[in-house]
Amino acid sequence: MEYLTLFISAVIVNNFVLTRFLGLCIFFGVSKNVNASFGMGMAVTAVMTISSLLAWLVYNFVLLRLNLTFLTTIVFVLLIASTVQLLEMVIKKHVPTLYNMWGIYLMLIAVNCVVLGVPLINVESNYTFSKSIVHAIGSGVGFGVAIVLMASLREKLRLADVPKSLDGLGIAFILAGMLALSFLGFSGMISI
Amino acid sequence: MSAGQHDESSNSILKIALNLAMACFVSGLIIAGVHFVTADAAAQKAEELKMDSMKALVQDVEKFEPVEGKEDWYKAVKDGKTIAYIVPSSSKGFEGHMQLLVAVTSDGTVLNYDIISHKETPGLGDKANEEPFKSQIIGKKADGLEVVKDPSDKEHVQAMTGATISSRAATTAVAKAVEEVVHFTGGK
Amino acid sequence: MAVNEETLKMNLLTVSTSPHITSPESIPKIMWSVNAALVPAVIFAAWYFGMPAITTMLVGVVVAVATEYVIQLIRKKDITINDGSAVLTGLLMAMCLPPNLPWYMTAFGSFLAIAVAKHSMGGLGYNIFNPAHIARAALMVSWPVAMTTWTAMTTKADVVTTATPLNILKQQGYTQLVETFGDTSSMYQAMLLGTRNGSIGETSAVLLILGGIFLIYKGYIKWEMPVLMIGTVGILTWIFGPAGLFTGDPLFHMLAGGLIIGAFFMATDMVTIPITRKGKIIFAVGAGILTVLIRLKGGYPEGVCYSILLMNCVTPLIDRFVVPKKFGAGR
Amino acid sequence: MQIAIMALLVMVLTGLIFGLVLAFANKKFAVEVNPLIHLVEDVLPKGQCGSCGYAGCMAYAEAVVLNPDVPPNLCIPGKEAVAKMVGELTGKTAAAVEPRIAHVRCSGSVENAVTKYQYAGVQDCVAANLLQGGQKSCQYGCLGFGTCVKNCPFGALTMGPNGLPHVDPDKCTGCGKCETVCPKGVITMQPIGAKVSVNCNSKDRGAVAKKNCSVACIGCGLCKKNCQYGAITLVNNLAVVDYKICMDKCDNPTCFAKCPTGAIGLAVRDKYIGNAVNVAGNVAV
Amino acid sequence: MRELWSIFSKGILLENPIFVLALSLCPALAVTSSVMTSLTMGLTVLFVITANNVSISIVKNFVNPKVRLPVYIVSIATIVTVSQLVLQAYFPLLYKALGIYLALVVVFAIILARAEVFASKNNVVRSFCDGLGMGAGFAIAMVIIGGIREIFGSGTFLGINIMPASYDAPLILILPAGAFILIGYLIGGVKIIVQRIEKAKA
Amino acid sequence: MKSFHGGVHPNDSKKYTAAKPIETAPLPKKVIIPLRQHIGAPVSAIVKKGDDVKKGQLIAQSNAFVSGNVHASISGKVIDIADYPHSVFGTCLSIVIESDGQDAWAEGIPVQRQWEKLDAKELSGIIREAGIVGMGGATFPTHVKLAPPPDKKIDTFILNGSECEPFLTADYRSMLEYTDRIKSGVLITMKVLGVNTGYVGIEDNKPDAVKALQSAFGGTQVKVVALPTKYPQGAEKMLIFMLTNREVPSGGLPMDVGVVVQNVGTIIAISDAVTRGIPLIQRVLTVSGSAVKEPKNLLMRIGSTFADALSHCGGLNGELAKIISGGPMMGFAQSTMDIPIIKGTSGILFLSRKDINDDKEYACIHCGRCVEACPMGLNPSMLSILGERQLYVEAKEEYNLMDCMECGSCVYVCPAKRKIVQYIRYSKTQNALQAQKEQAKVAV
Repeated sequence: MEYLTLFISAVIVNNFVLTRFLGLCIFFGVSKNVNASFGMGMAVTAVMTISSLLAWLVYNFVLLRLNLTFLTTIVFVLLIASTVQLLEMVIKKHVPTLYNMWGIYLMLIAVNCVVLGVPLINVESNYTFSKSIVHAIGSGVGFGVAIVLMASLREKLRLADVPKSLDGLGIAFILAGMLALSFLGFSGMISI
Repeated sequence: MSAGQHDESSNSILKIALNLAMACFVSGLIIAGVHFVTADAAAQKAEELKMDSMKALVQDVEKFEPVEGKEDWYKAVKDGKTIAYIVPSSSKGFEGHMQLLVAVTSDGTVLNYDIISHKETPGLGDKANEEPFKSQIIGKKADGLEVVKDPSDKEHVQAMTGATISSRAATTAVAKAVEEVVHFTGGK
Repeated sequence: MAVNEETLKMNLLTVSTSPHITSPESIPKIMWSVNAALVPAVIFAAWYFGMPAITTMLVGVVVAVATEYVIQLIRKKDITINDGSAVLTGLLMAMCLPPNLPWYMTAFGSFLAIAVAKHSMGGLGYNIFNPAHIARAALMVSWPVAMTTWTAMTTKADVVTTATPLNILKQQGYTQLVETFGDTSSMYQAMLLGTRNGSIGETSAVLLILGGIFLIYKGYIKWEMPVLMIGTVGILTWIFGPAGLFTGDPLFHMLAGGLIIGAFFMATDMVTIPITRKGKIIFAVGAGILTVLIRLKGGYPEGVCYSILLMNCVTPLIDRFVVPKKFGAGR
Repeated sequence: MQIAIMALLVMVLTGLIFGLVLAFANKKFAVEVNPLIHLVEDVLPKGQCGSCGYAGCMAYAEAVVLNPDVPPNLCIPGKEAVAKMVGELTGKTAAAVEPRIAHVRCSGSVENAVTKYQYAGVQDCVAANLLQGGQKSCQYGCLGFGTCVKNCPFGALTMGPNGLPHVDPDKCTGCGKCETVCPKGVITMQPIGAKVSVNCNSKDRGAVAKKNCSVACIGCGLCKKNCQYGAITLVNNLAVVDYKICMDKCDNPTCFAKCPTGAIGLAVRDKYIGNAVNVAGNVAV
Repeated sequence: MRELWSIFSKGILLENPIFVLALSLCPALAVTSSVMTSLTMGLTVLFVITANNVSISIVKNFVNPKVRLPVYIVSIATIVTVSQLVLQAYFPLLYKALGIYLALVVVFAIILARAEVFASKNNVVRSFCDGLGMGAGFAIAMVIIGGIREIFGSGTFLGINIMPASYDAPLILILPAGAFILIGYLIGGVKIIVQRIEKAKA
Repeated sequence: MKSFHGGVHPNDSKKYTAAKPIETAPLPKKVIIPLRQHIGAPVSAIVKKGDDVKKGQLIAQSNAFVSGNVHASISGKVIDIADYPHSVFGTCLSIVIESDGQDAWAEGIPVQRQWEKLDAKELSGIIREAGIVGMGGATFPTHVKLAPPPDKKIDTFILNGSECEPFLTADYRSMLEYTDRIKSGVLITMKVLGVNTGYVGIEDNKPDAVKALQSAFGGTQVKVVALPTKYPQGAEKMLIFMLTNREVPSGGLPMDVGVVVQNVGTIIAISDAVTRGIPLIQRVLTVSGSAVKEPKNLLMRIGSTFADALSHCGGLNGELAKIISGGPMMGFAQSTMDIPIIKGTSGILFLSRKDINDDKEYACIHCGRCVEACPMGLNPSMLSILGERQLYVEAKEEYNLMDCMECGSCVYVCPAKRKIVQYIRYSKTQNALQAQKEQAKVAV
């Protein structure tokens, strides 16, 4: 039950994009069509889970023990960037179909705040190993939900008569604002 | 990219690895150096902050001493006498944990409190750390710490308009702290 | 030849693509009809809540129309304030607000509804979210206290209360709620007639339903939408009652809050809902489920506004996957 | 101090491990790709920002190399410099050909051309053309709904008050988009140095053309007779100028002087400004 | 000199990292609910981007292309960590206010992008100017956003009450939704200005 | 009663002419006979300017199979062969014949034939010679329709008597007055096709026509069915679905489900050609609309002009806003009255302002009425928006643009008054152009 609340909270109530502003670059960059954003959501979830897992191990078994927590940022970012790069190479070589599906998004994620942010938050909140994983998956799914919704809204707006100055990024932000406003309906639903 | 094209640059795996290691070495050197310089200052600042926040809760006090056997508990000492206990407490708020620092006299009267962290709605729930709500709680004992919605009831705590949950959360956390202190001191 | 070629030359014939005849329906006609359907509820609100409600509704409408006018002037578009859509947005928004909200908040809301929610997207037909509800949600977070302050109301049990029925339910429980009204039957009566606390236009269930039936009769809204949305709320609140399964009070929930006005007038705002009948049904049921979720589990006592906004977000996805069945595609 | 040393050690080890893994993986999992993609990717900023609409710089590099329709200027952080380099690498910069400019071959303004019906419908030339070829009696004339204006990627076309598009010679790049979208073929690409231009597109016989529009080319052939170099021919009742001959040989064109309707005139770039319809004799040179 | 000025100045408006390039948007929303935090974040980024540009332009020739990205990241992360440590030690309240976003400066696209686009191809002085300009543009944008949000959302500026007592601040501005919408319009506004400038130039 | 999806119920406006018996129009002074009155290969004139021709004489033909012969509709002198206005194509090469006032038949016409004695092949030949095309407006050569490729097994013939277009009553009057010719025409067609099952579908707002045909077809294999009145009941696909419960596949033809549909006028022409040897030189059409003084059903020669029709109907009555060739839902608006009547002209409407709705076009408000009205199950709203944004490829590939039959139901119900059909036609044209360009590319 605790895990379920954590998961739902990460997906909806404390959605990373809409309440914590993480991953906005991809959120606005790759939300122009639904299919691409779906792939992006999948890729983010996968990478986030893997990097949370590794980061948790490194933090708890190396950094914490050696009292080197001030190195967290630099070690995490290196760890994630390298893992993603490695993952990309492996998938490209061995599972080309998968690579074609969402491999291209991997490099975009390598240096990205939502992917670095989740392990950092895991560590900051002293989550256990399994909680970290659940939180990571939940955050990824939440990101996916937000980006797919956003993409579908933008696809619809593509056919609208948006003022020229707002067309593109401006209206995307305004949309995100309204999306955030609607998601406020979930506030107070789960408190962790 | 064919393998032959890049032979001269990728002739050695080790060489590439060393390149990165070198960068990390330099980086480690810098960070370690800075850490060496700032570590003490940081620790000192952190301590100062803690003291400041406690002083804000209990006026004219000489010193704070840690309470044995209770983690993060402090007692405010004046003229060799313990005038208050400063106790961390928390409860579930509107949207997550609300963490408080509560100053309670040994007989279980709320002296003051401070919400250190919360996720309440700005402008609504976060008013639990402000007047006039705060003064309702200060001076009350355990039996008065209950939220009601009846303006005529002066015995208890009036909920803030539109933020009953936050009011309740803050009150509950304070009540929890009072209870613990009373339990610890025996109510004397 | 008997035909006078000269008159023909002077008056060039009109040429256009077929068809050459169209139905008498038009957007202004639809919009003004919806406005008309709201009139009974508006009159009731003016009588029941008095001057503050009238002011709020007036400010809402006037600011909405003025904003639309100015924006269309700036954007050098045709001025369409006569088509009734801005009036409708302003009116609907005002009807979702507490009666004695300060006027500048109402004005801010109206401005937001028209400028941000409607014209940033290109104006009528392009907005993704229901402008009135966006405004309400924005006001809700902007001035939470004012938006949850209700006039004092004397009920049957002679208790002065300053909360809406849903607020009382959320914070004090069902028993207290019934006590406030005296007994269940007088509670239902108050809920139905609208002699209770709440937003300006949401209280009188009977008059709103009357207006809704008028719109259904005119064919401007589909009966499935309100029926399914309200029905879903009823069924779910009955199932997930306060004392275990099947102990809820569906009737109360169906009449409470902004559900009736939301289901008849907001969830049927064609611009922001799916285009197919099936999609509309999904929308209505989804909005019902979300309403119940927020009412029973969420932090807010009322969830209609948010549930409709959330379903507005999903509308493009519904439209993407629920498409009409093509003739001749095999069965 | 101990912490500092440990920190140093951890950093170096981290660097070494990741360096090794990456270098090794790079060799082991190397995949053959079009080298041009890598060249392009190298040029790109690799901010991986996704603002080009593709999932990262690599994806864009791939798209811009493999798909001929992807323009080279999508990278926003890279700005023009990168766009230029990408363009050079992929060969997508407009090849340096003879500079051309759009020319509107119709002078059938609202006053000049006869209208045969009142059009009610979508304000678009292609759509209007579907209804008996548009509202103008002349089957070849400009319909004036500005499909070319809407489609000009450079904003070089504007709709004049006389119902004919006007070309801004400073903005026109000669891309030819307007030529392809015009349902009537009214717009053509004309060499920038053209001396004279035919301002009519009517292939109707003289009498019909004249009836439909007061400034139509009636195919009388006077201009042809007046051109000593033989640069003008009549094709389907319409004068056609061979620009190569015209530009190479003729210094002082007089061919247009005798045109009875003013359908041929000196190529004055801004001849459509206002209502100044090109009539022989009053052309300011 | 003139060239350096143009390198510097383009970051302020024409290539403003937030409003025009739309990179590093996360902090533009997350820490701009007050001017103080916006300013701190802005200055931190200004420092990081400038320092990083300088360091990259120095080491660019010694870096093996295979590990270029990791090395750049290491460089950025080092500078960020140093800023973190300093802030933690001397301005702990600000450190707390910026929270996780301070660590996330590491992955701000603008920093890596400048390193790749500019510093890795230019000399130290030019890179310095570029970093300064971009950083300043970022900081200015942050302060503008923070200023609007604080003044209108809480009625204060740098914590001081500046609005009349009767001013009833709409809280939406300090909430995520309001921040998104506000930035949306700011981006639109800057777009109009930039277009005007470019038109005037042409 | 079961029905097809969608459809609309416009005011049928048939009251103008429903009770008016078919009148034969006086002989026109001259006729303009366009050489394109059918779908398929164009025909070329076999007479010259100055030639004398007789009524019923073949004046233009083609060797192609998918084509339709053209005959002189009056006797007289060919005075011009040139481009003239055309109700569908704008302009078209036409033969102009000036009447000699004698209206003399060409040699060998008319004859009396016993169709029962002819075999299918001979019948089909007669139909082809007579230049009969679909007279409902589509103008597809009838003999081609009656000769389906061998892999398509035809088992059902349908006579389309629904006449769902408002205003038009030509078919209705024909069914009442020419019942016998319709009967023989249907039986001839069924013989040519070799089918035993036949249906006549008539909208139930014409009960007397249903009754008349029911008694005429009593004792035959042909069933006369009254169908609910709903536009576009007369669209082939809808009619087939209603009568046989078969759905013509997307992009397919009626023969793909074993059905051939013919229009009332066509059947009468077949009967005339076979039993009396008269080629297609005249047709029944409705002249109606609020701008006409005396709306009528007229029997007119092919090549008479709209102006002729109007003058037989008493001229104009008030201000004229639109002339439409065909019905108001799918007909073509005209810019002049000097347009000849062709084989496919089922009606001429002279409409005044009050008949048409020229309201300003709004943006689509997604009300979904068009989706509900579309008999083809498309999303017209989206098609119009995509057309407006020139995203015609997407319209074709993702929104089934090509399935649209342009019945106009969507435009009829649209409260935003959007020109959906025009957007759709625009997209179709653009797609065709695109395809041409691509073909050209491949060829290079």
